[in-house]
Amino acid sequence: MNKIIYLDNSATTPTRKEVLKETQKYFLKQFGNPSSFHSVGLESKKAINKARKKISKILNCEEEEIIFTGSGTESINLAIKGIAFREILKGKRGHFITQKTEHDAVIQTMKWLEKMGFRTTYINVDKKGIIKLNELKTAIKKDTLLVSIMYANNETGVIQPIQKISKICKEKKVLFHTDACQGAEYLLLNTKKLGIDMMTINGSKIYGFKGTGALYKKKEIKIEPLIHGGNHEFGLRSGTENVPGIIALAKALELAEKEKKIENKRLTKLKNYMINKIKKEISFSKLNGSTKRLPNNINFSFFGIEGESTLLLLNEKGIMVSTGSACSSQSLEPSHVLTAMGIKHEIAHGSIRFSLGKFTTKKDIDYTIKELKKIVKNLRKISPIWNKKTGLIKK
Amino acid sequence: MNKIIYLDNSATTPTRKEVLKETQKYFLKQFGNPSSFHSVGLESKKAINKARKKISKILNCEEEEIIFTGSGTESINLAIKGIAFREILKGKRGHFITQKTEHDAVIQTMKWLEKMGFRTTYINVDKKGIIKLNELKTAIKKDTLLVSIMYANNETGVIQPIQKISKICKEKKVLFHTDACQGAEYLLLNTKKLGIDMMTINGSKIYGFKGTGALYKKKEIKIEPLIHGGNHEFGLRSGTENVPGIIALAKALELAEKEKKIENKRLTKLKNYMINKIKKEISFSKLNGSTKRLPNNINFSFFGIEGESTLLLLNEKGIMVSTGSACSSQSLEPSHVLTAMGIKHEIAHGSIRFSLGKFTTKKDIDYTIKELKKIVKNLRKISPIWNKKTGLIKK
Amino acid sequence: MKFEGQDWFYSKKVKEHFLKPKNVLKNKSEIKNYNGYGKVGNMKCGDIMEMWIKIEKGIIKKCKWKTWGCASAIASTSMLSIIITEKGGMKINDALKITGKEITKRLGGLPQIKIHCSVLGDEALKEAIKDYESKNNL
Amino acid sequence: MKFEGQDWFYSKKVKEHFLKPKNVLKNKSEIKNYNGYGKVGNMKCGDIMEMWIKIEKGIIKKCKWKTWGCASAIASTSMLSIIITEKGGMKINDALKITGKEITKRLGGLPQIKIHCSVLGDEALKEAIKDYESKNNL
Ligand SMILES: Cc1ncc(COP(=O)(O)O)c(C=O)c1O
Ligand SMILES: Cc1ncc(COP(=O)(O)O)c(C=O)c1O
Repeated sequence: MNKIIYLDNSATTPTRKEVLKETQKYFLKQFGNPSSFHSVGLESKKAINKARKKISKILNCEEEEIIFTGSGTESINLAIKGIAFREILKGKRGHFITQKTEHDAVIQTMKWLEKMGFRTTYINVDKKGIIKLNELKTAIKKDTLLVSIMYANNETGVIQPIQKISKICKEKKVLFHTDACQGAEYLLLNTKKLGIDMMTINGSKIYGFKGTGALYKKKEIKIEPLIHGGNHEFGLRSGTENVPGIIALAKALELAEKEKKIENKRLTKLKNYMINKIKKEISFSKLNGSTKRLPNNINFSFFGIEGESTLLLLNEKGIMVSTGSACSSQSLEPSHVLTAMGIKHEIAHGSIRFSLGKFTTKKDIDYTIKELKKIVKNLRKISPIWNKKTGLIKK
Repeated sequence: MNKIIYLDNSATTPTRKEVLKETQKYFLKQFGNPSSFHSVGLESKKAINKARKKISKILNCEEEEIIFTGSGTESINLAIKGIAFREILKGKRGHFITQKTEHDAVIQTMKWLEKMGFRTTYINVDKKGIIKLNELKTAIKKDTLLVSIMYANNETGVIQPIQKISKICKEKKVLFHTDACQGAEYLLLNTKKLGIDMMTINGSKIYGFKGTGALYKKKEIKIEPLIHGGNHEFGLRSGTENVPGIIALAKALELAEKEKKIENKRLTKLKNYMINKIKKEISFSKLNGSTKRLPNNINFSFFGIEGESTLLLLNEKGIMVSTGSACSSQSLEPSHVLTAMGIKHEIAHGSIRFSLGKFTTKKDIDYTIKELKKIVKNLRKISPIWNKKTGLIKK
Repeated sequence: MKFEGQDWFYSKKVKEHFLKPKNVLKNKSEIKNYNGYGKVGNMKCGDIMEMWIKIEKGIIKKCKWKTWGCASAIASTSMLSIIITEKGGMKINDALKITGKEITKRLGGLPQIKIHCSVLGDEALKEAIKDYESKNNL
Repeated sequence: MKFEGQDWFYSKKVKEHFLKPKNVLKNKSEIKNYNGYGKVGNMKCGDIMEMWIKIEKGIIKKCKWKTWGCASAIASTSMLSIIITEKGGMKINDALKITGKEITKRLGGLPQIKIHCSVLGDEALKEAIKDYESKNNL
């Protein structure tokens, strides 16, 4: 049978062998609880301190500004609700701002805060998926507590102008959190240069461990913890530290940082090769989202066909891709990301995300396109909305 | 140098080799996101479903009644705050009950809910550390939302009469959650026989992974999630599932269940041997807590000496123990667990917890007692509160 | 890592019909051989279905279709086209009684979230029958 | 797993003094050789310290102590007993100026949470000096 061609690295990555190897002894031998006072405990403590230091160097921040959590989602919830609960305890509410193509971790948290009495604003994006900065400027009100805008989108890889956003937030004196889960592997993570107040990263997208994440938070920002207990992580996230997971996160981030330049170059080339080849070989195919995108993301709509069918037929050939984000792949609505970009439903439904990774080769791409061509052709044959000349039949 | 004798298994356990082995492929090869629609994703989904099934069989409950989380602390927070937020969204508050020797994960969560406008009651324990059931009965009010009482205590191993408590709660029609983090390895986990509504377990105490936990919750109980996002875990705990961690939890619990009977017997014998030997060989030493305790827990106070010093001198001999719980080992206050049992400060400060484990042998115990004897003797020599005839000088 | 197609979201039967759908309309020119036509679905939900049937003496003798949609939409149309034409064809009255449930059952079940796709098939069929009846003033 | 005592919560100096405390009072019968006595601390915080000093011509010549408490309490008493008796002994006035900070420094630092333990030592010393002065009507 075929080899597996995994083009779903934006959904999750495997753990790198180097990363897994580095953690083994923390499972079996150096397994102490970092809060234990004896040597076995102190070694664990030292190990997570070292990990914290590594990450703080990459993020150009202090060690106490890194809070380890159990996922990207948790970090995002901590950043946003941490501010919200602080206000609730003061008997106050307030206003949050985000934008329409955020991950559900942000959107659903906002929706919940609405039920808790907060106001929210979802800024629009343009056709390319980039936030409308003017709208952002006017949306910021006196009681705006936090702006949360993602670094790079999980479906399209579109990169938001973080530095411009942070400048606006600084001028308006409002806090700015960015969800960098997708960006961490490829983009600048220097928090000072980015000018951000809080940032979420996670391990499952950067060849680390699933179930790991971190929140960078400037130390002068006061937030309430979501998880109370033994006062771990500076009192902001209690629970015995996931020592191997933390070490994996630091190692993965370190490797990513080291290889960033070369990997970005290699993947950008591969990405452009694939985009051009698809455009050339498959008629009525449309790249969704700006070209200001991650080096590993390719999101195409193929007119007249539907994403899930395409995904499953590619799967039959050993090619793993995604429609929209992994999380929403089992829902019926078209991707909220693509519709926010003004893409028509019938085209949004035909979108496929190819997310390349560390192990993707040109050969993989060639094979994928070869199979994709046949699949698109066959699905169009049975499609009632497909028209050879116009792409889609007129309604 | 010496071999390490790890007698701090209540703080955390190593990961068992069998458990770690079972998870390896989920890091490297079968690493898909369980929400992905392709085969690599579906295999992960299948794997966590299998893990859920395993656990639900041990707990004698349905699969949808297991919610995977990132720690024992998180599960506890979810159980308690999940109820609290549900009430808040209805514009209501209410009353929670717990008891005085709970883990900080419960105590600090309760303290926070007080700030959010809830009332709380902390039931007293008797000298042996066992909850006063009469107090519990009268404490339950019309607006009591939840009773949360631990299964077994982390410092003393004292086991609470869960079935009696669940009977009281049933009669009074109030929900009952139990923190079974310490009990899971050794005690009955059949939720139907226990008669409980919610139960917390975690991986770090049962030879699984750190950073893993689960909450059993009867499916008819409505709670709000703490972490919002892609609607994982039946919408109650979002975030990409920690596939290896979940598999580790299931495997660890399965092994514990299988070996429970034999291990309990072996450890009970070892425990009694150690208790008797300490009593015989070290004068003015006092076992803290009821004999209705976990088979692996020995908590002794040695009159006239202080815990941290004892711990560090044992550490010099390669023996890892704890004073009070790992979490509070770096605080100055004497253990809240021992003081709740009416133990005087000077005696509480002299307490040491020896928590045995799967790898503890009789030889380890003999060596420990030999060294302990010398250490106690030396510390008493320099102690201003020690008196050879009376144990402690009269103040 | 070798791929052996181990895992699949749907039943074996769905897979079969999705990978090799039966009774697809191959060519527009065939349409003239059919006397009932229906089209249902919408762009937002991501499935649209067209169906052509040939009715003779109150019995559906042939059925062709085209579907834009997910695997279960494709498979359930394919299955429906078989149900109504197998064993010499189905009487109109019986065909009108076909429900999504029946199609789902013949497919070996569908995930909860996909049940609506099988409903689409029987709606297209009803439309086609209505079309036939109105054309024939029935 | 081999134990090589790799890790230690405190500084090397603290470890040294904790493992081999200096100037501990060995025997109650020695007390008569000292002319100043102080006792501080409380049971709740878990440390109590007794100190005996021998003052000659305004200079502390000898110091003995007993401590119930954590490693840093033991080490800082031990260190204090050395500071005030080294180089022929310390003048009372200088001894009264000793702060926890100085003791901590000589110990190579203490964790934040343990700073209070070193404060205890200088308080015991002050008590002992007070005792000496009141006995001698100074
Ligand atoms: C009784 C008890 N409850 C809760 C916890 C918290 O578990 P975790 O550290 O996995 O969050 C622990 C252990 O620390 C415990 O012993
Ligand atoms: C942009 C973005 N934010 C947040 C998350 C959530 O991360 P996790 O699944 O680790 O909670 C993801 C991935 O699922 C993501 O792609």
